[in-house]
Amino acid sequence: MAVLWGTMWCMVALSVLYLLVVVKGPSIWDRLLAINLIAVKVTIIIILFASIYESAFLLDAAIIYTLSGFIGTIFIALFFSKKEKKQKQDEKKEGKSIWRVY
Amino acid sequence: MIYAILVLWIFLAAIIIPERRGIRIIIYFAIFSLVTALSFFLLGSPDVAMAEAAISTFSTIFFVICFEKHFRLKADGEGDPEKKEVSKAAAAKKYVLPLLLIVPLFALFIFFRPGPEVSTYLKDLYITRFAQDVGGVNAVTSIYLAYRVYDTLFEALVLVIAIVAVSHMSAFKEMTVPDGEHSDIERDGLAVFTIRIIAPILLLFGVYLVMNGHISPGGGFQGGVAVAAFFICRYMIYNIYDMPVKKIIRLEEVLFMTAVAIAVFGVFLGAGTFVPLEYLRLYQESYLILMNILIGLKVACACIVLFYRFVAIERR
Amino acid sequence: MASILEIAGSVLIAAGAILMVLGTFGLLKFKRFYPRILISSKIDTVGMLTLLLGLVVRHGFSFFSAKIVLIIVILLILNPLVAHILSRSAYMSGE
Amino acid sequence: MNTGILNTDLIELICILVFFLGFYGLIATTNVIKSIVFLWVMEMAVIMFFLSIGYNIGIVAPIGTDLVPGQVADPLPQALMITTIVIGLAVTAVNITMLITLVRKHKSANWDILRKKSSES
Repeated sequence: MAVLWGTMWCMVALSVLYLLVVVKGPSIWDRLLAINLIAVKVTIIIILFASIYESAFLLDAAIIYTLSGFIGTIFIALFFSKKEKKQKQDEKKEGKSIWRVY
Repeated sequence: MIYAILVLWIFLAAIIIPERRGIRIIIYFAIFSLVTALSFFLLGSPDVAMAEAAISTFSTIFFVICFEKHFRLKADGEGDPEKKEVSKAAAAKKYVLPLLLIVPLFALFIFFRPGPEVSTYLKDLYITRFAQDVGGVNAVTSIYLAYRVYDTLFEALVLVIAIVAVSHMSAFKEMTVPDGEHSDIERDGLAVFTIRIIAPILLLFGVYLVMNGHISPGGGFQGGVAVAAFFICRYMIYNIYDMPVKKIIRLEEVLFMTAVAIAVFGVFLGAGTFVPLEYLRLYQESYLILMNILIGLKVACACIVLFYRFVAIERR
Repeated sequence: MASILEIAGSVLIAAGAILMVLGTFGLLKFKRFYPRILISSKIDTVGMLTLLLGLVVRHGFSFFSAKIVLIIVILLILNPLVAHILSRSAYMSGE
Repeated sequence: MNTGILNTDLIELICILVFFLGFYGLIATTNVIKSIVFLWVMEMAVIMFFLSIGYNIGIVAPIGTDLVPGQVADPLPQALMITTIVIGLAVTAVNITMLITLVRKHKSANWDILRKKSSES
């Protein structure tokens, strides 16, 4: 039991470290990567919690986390790749850097 | 444990306030939804956590589409806007004046918050009696399908009204488009192959949540949103422009009317009054499963229509 | 008192947690995106797999373990997918 | 720490704090999209407040055949909050549609510019 609680606290600490990457990360892709890492950590916390209380039905929440979490990440990635590409083309065309709102 | 997560939660809510760049707001919002769902789970309510985890996907996608639209329109609207220098007095007026309003309100709320004595009469009643009154194992599903079924029905009505409002507020009047933007990973063979494996699992899991709502966490709302998330996967690898949207809206209205009829029928034919005792269990279980399926299909239809509206029509 | 399965499971869980911590150290040490995505696969796949296999060993042959195996399969499919799409989008946008 | 009073109290304070953080963000920002994000934040704080009523360390989900009222979470707020979350999605969708229509018309999502332009026309 102590191992499970210790691993849970370890996961929380790791999430805080990934949050540092989200806040500081130089490019937007580092941030998206850190979102994915935090999602997996949250899933593992839920699984450990269900394991401590010995209840199999709590694992349904973990499954829906894994299944629906990736859709948001992929959507943000697609949107941002298109946007970055367009901005780079515009900068090349005009020969100067455009003011970046995003 | 819960306090560590809640401190993280406060930090994530506070970090959005000074942020000016849209994509970072979306990213912080996504993590905020994740942490919120985790703390719901740790507070002992997996049903709400599942609903939040599934629905935050949809709201994230809506925000992404909103930012994309804003970016494009602004790009061809104003040329290159200069970052305006605001004077110190204007900034102080903008940031300090709300603070002067907020802090007294906050103090009032802290001062007059309800005391620690919480009445547990209703909780004890529901927990001890729901198994024989309604049947089922999941107390939450039993409450929102039997004791509080009219709340649930009005919530379903709100979704219908939301679809009407969305199509009324929009700049476009048409409900369907023949073709539009496709997603980028359609030509990426590896991703298409993998999502083809995942998407049926998602659909199957949504159906499992709906059908098993009365004996495990889940139910109509969560399962319906998971079924609707299947159609996001379909958009990513194929397209959604061949979907019969008008038929889906019609189906949603019919499902809503059926749910209302069954709820009224269930109230007037109350369990145990007319049904013989040996069939009571069967009656209760079939009522729960039927209502879950109806509400799940209804929520799935509503989410699909909203997603179609945003991706196909508002995005043009 | 504790059975041999429980001890083996605990050892596997601790190993998975240690692998994750080491991977996070690497993630914080590298500053560019492509090395980071290389490291992140170690955290997400190797560490996660060891940890969840430890849980399976700990619980023995039961319904709980079957569900964890389902989660392992889903995560094994999904994590490389997300890494692939992220690196592809980064490459296409000229990172 | 197992008295139940202190635990509930602290989570309540945290929820009120986050609610007012969201409220401050809602009225202090110039970006309409950010305002809608903070509307969602406020809603989550309200939901957390309702779910934390009667919270105790070691409480479990109200699922099972033989439940003891002292050891499980309160199921009534949970049943109401599920509907609240779905209503939040509907509210967000309607808000974003209105905003996109406005942005289409005025080419901006700034509160000040939108106010000026809509008072002119």
